[in-house]
Amino acid sequence: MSLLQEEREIILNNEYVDTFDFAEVKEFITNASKDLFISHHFKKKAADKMLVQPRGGFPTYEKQYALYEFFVDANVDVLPLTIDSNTRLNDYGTAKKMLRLSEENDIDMLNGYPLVNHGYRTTRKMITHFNKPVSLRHGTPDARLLIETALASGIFEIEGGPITYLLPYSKNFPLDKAFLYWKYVERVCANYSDLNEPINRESFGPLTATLVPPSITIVIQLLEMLLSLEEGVKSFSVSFAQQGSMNQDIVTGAVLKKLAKHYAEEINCGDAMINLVYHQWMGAFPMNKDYAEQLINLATVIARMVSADKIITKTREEASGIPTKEANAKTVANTQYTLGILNGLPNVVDEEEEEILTLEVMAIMEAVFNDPADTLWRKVFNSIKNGIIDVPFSPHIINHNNMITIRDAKKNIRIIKRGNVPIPDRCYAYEKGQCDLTKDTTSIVNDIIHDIGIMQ
Amino acid sequence: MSLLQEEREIILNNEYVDTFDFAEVKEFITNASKDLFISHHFKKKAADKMLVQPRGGFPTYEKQYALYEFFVDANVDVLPLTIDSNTRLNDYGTAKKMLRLSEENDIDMLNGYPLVNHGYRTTRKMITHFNKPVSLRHGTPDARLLIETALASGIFEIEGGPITYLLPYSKNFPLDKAFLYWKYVERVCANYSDLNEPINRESFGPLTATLVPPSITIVIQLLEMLLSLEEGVKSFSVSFAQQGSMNQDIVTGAVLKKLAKHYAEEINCGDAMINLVYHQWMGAFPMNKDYAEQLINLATVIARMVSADKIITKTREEASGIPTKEANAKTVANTQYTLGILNGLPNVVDEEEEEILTLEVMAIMEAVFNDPADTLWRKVFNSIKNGIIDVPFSPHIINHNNMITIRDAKKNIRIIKRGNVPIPDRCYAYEKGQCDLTKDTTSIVNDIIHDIGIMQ
Amino acid sequence: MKVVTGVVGNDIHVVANRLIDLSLQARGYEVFNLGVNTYLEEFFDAVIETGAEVLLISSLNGEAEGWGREVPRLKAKYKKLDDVIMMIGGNLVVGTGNAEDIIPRYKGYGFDIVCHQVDLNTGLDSLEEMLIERNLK
Amino acid sequence: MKVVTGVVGNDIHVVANRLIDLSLQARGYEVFNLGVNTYLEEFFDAVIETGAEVLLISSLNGEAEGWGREVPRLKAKYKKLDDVIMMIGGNLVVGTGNAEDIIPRYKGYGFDIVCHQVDLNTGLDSLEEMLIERNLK
Repeated sequence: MSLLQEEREIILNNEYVDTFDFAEVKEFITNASKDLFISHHFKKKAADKMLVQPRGGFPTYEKQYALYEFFVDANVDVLPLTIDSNTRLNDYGTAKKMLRLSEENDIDMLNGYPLVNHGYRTTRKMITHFNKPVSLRHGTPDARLLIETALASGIFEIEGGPITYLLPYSKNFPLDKAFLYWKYVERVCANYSDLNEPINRESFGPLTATLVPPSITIVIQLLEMLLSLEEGVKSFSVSFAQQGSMNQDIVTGAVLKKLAKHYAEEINCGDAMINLVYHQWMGAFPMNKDYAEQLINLATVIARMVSADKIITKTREEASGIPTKEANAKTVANTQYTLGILNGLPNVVDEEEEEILTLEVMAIMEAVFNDPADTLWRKVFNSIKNGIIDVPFSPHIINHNNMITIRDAKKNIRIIKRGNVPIPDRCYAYEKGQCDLTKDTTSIVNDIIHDIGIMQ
Repeated sequence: MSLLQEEREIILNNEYVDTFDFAEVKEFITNASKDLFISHHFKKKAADKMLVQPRGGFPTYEKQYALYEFFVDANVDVLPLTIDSNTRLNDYGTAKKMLRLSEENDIDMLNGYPLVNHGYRTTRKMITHFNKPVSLRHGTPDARLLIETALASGIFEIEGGPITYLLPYSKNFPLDKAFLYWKYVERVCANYSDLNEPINRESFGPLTATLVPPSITIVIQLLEMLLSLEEGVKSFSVSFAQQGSMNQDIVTGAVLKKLAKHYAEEINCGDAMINLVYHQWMGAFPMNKDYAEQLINLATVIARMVSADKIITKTREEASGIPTKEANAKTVANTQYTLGILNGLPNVVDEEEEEILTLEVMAIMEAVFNDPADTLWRKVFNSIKNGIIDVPFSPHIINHNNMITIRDAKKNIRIIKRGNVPIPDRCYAYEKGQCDLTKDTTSIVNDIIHDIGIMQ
Repeated sequence: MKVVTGVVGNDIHVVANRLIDLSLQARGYEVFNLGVNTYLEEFFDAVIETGAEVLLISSLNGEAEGWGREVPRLKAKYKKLDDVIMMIGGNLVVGTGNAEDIIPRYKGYGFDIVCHQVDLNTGLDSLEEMLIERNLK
Repeated sequence: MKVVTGVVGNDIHVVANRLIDLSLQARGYEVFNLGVNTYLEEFFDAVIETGAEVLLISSLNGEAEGWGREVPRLKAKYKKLDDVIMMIGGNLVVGTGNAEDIIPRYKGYGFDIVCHQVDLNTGLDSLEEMLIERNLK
């Protein structure tokens, strides 16, 4: 028995899991409908049709089922399965208790679907019934059990990664462990990918959704992609969220796509399919629901300018808590309508901005590769630890927090203090050159507050 | 006494008009607040702030006043005054009767504000109270009395023109008379322009809002501009409506701006201020009000891509009749919000499309100028009569209706039958080259039906 | 085969009128299009003048009901109109109405083919059928 | 002048925390930022360890109420904390509440400066004032 298989048996031998039938799961995936694989949809989709995926997860099977019915009526392309926060912390005991309370009292006691507690045998019924690709959204540093359950259920897109699911959410979870736990996930996804269409992995580009400069976003997307491809994953989605400047989004998308291809080829994984995902604004939303809808629509337009393969939507109720299924379905219908009427998109290329951003990303990547550690994940770990990668507004103790960013007059995010991040001097001068640096720090702090709340 | 002044006294000596005090009106305009002049706002506005103007007109003074209160709360930049259809047909008698019925029964018996019946003394109170620029929207071929009343009321932007207010709306009104009536309007606007800030004239670019190719739209905009400038008008807005392809809109805006400047200079009127106005989609709207809002928001985004100086908005209730004042104000607030969050617009240039369109427009303009008639208006009249200018879907008997247009795959409007319009061969080949012309006419008619209903 | 067409009454729906014109031409008819905003008398005058075999009236704003009642009286004034195929199409009532009530009513006014909210090509197909039926094609 | 700062409890509001850090640095303080998700004991430990003159706790999710009550008991365990200026700011109650009730309550817990929903710079200005008042600056 391989070491991986040994580890899998330990992981799946859990008091909250019914007997895990490896052979049956393998059989299921081998014969599963191709419609369940988002990788299959990416492959066959018309060049112009962006897939639309909302957000959403409810504790009980019945409510999740009802949500999916709404989504299908609204012409959804990809169904979401958002996991509750207890499961994210591997606290299956609390999740079980809260699930029972939710079922008995008809009140939601969890902010998502406790997949491990429901189990794959139950969940698979729902997934195969709707026969649409499902995307797993969680935020779990140790997602081994969760992902095994998801794949066995027929969920063939797994979001997350060791960096993107840790640095925005946790203060203390050990980053080195997260890398190892995700290595397991990549391998399981890779193994199953040989049976039918490939399992798609997706990185979570928005990170802290707070003034993260595109160079940092792209570097982390590329690194999580490489960590996944080197384990054998054959379909991977890089992603980022609306940043506040249409032009910066277009430039970010172009550089991200170009460099993803470049670095995938560098490790001889040019055969893997790389997709681009765009998140509608992930920062603070306006309380005014009409304004929220304007913001959502604008994000859809920009996603098309960026030529995203998939868009992940928000709702008009974003600022006021967990959206109703009606609001969620309405966003899907509106987004599909907008995509239908959005024609004749111009081809936009900003060569100067692309060059600057490319140089920045390549310099950081080179610094990571130059770390003396023996494996890529250790190089990345060290680079975060020593501040070569620095994520603004990450709460994690390992993050340096020495990079400072603000918006320029056109609302592009610019680096005005690079910390330990090896932004080349020429690029650094360019970034600072776009900003008014004569202000004192108090004014800059006020600007940052304003820049964060730009959409409100 | 000049001939013009003689004509003015005849026009203003009308049983529906209180004594018109020329001296008092002159005095009023001379001392009027600069805030009432849209030309003043165009001059001082920040490069990036597009002025927002909704639509709307109610029969009674009270309702119109209430509408303006709503608009001001919603942060409007330009107030509209839409005139009722009786006044448009110079039927002041019926307008008077219907106004009285509206006042007595609290039911709107008119689809706009009967300005002539209200008179300038009354209306001026409202206009000066709100102290915002007001734009007169009517659709009147003989607007002489109406415009005199508007200017005396403090309305310093006049929409319309002999072609754009006639060809889309009328079957039989004589076009030659329309030219002469509008010549009067231009002269009165020009005369008043010396007293304070210039009166702004605006052409109505949407025309029939049905598959009009950009070359025809631009030619008519340029000709109405020239007819206005040659009478001494010093501030003129050219306009067009959302066409269905973002790129075609951007190209249209660029060519229209460039050629407006060019032809204004050709007649030594380079000192006139030329502004660009963008109309949100003027074709059939979706019945679904949520979808209507998506369409409206998209139009706002495109208006910014086009760098319009002013946008004229629609409402979510467009498909279901005359919008409420609440719906109207909501669109204004939403549009202002979107303009606020719409940052970092890319600079888009499509050289090939711009070249083709420029060649087309210049060829048609040359053909118009080459007409042997002695004045510009007669050249234009002859050019419409002989089909050098041909407006698709105009109901007017003088219009040739021999040009056929359809949408290509990117939803650009393309000319597939040029009729008598002197589209240069190279451009004509290019336009047809974008389309699938192997289809039979029945399929093409089905395509046209689909192309007209593209936003529904 | 000559066809006189146009939109009856105070109806300015030019789009349908233009598409009917194009479609008729595509099917090989010689079209005399009177455009929008046409009075009933003008239609009959044009049929006489051109010697058309078909008169195709369209109405989109629902006001045809009012004009329809006058057809028999007006038609009676003209000679040689008995063989002309009279067709009407569009939205034939104000508000909603169902075809079962509407078609007999308009046939009573003297129309041979009545298309209420019928697709343009379907309508023109029924015209072909009638022409074949009457051995005119 | 040394300041220990951080966000108390299960509160992950990192944005405010980073901005407080930046603003304190801009005003010339030496900042020891414990970050989000910090327990009360950790704050007091850090003050002792660094010899800080100021402890600035922030709380954004409204849970400070629960922690506040424990401050007097905990503070009593540590020696040499009597001269430390204790400041708290942010959203200090769950739901809505008014400053008139909240400020005395938190002063009762031992805080010298209480800023409920107060602008960051205004809050830091009151800190300066107190430092001058106590002849520490």
